[in-house]
Amino acid sequence: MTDQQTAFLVRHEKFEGPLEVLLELVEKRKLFVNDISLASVTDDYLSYIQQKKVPAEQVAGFVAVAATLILIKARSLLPNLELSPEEAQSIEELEYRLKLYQLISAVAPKLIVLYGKKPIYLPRVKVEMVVFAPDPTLGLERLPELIKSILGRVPKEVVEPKKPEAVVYKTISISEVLGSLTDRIMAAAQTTFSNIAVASPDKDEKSQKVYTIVSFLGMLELVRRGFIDAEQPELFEEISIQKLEAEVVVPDLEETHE
Amino acid sequence: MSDNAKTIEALLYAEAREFSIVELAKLLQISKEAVREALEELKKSLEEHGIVVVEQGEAVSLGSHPSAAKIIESLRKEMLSKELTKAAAETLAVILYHPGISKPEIEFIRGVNASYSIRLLQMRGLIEQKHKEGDARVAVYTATSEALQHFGITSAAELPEFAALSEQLGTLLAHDKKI
Amino acid sequence: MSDNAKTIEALLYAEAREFSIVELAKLLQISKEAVREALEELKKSLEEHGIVVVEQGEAVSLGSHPSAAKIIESLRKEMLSKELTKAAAETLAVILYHPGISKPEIEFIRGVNASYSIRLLQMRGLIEQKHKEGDARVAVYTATSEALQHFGITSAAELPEFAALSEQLGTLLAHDKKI
Repeated sequence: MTDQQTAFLVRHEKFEGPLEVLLELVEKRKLFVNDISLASVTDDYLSYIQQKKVPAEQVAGFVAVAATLILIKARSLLPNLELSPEEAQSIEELEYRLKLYQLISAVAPKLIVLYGKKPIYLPRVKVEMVVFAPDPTLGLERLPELIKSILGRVPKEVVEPKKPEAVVYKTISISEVLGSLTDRIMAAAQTTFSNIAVASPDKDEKSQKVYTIVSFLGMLELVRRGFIDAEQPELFEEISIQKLEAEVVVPDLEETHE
Repeated sequence: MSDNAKTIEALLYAEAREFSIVELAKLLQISKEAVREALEELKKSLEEHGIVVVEQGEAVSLGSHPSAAKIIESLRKEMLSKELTKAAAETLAVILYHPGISKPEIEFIRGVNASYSIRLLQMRGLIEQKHKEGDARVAVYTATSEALQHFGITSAAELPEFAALSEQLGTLLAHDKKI
Repeated sequence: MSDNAKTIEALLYAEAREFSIVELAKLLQISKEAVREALEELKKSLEEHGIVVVEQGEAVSLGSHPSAAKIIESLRKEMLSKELTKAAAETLAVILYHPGISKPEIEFIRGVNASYSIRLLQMRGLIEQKHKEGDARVAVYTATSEALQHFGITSAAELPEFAALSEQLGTLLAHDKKI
């Protein structure tokens, strides 16, 4: 394989993946992988997403991890928060996915060092005694099919690479969501959570879930900072929100940890 | 050395490619068990030699001893590629330590799309696609003997921390299936 | 076995050709006498093996034991008479529709290592290796005239859908080079 081929294939993977970023944040703080360490790096992770432009094809992966982290953080802020079985499962899943990835990312550098250092060589290919021996079952008419099946197998991205300038970057702006949330709280001195939860611009259920979770985290953040008071009389009932101060500063996640 | 071990050695040498245990059993008209015994014998008798037996899964081949790598390399114009990127190394690691893993499982562990890494590793001859036992619709991946050769080892068991790591991966992945 | 004997064995095995005593002495940076001693040692330790040391005057090489000749011959006959595997058939098709293609290019298009298929097709006289025009170091492959005759055509242009398919293959490869 030529260097260009390698370069082409590798370029697509240069961008760090969601688990890679998360593991780096946990390991930077010399923490073990568990829900406590994940809650403590949530802000860093959200801020990473805000600062770096996540390639379009990876947005879904980053959002899914971010949503789970927010859930973990929310649970750590509200110990009596009841999680649905799916939510509990997504937390557990993120934890052991990260543990799996940690194992692999620890051994990979060892393989890189070992690779090609002292290889075992196979003997050179010997083509002695050529005997003309065609395959009678392989006729002319089958050849186009063979080529077409090969062409069909080539990954689409290899055939039509996105030019770097043409790549559409989509970023998830957590602060935008939080800003809009705050505006609504300002507008209505007293409101309920379902009124202020930000609607997802995409109409699908999955992305609305993420927006609701982000809105919820934003609300918790405001409670923690003493700007609002939230009350939920019964489990799964509507949460009522009360503004405590006249001035509400848009919580800027980047500011909280830098 | 027994006749079987001798014949297998001669065959592997003359054909200069890998053979599966099944293929050897058919050619020699002996049982797979007898092939495995002969291979053990061959491995033992080559212990002090410049030739090694490489076993990966069900495939067997002969290769030069890693200690002679430098001198052989000096004679070869066609260089082995010596670089593994982080992405390729991680994908290869997952496949080496958990043979028969599927693409979704690789992606589950690494958190990113694995198409490019898989294709790259296939093109370099380091991994190959197979059908999952019991479910031919599912494509799974295993490392090739060539991958072991690049690392200068004769079986996957010689990989760093192989036993512990492959067990941990197995446990964590089994957990996934319970959910 | 001594280090010298081990290295010579590895070298003879990997390079699969004759070496002169002088050449071995130079490569190992030892005296001719030391090479002869190491060869004697190697011969002795291979006595019970399927691989033998072949000495012709000042030239040394390895060979397979004559006792395995029959099985090797029948294997080769079988290999020549069997249907082409899908991998070999695809490789042949790619070479037919894109004459003068190199091994890395075949691997790029098919996404898998092509060494074994190329060797098989060469041994069956269906393709031949040539040097690339303008860069003699690069080996490229074309179908043999016997292969074309077998398909009942006199040039690749007569292949079904040749223009469209060879263009698509060309685009794939050209795009690869642009990056």
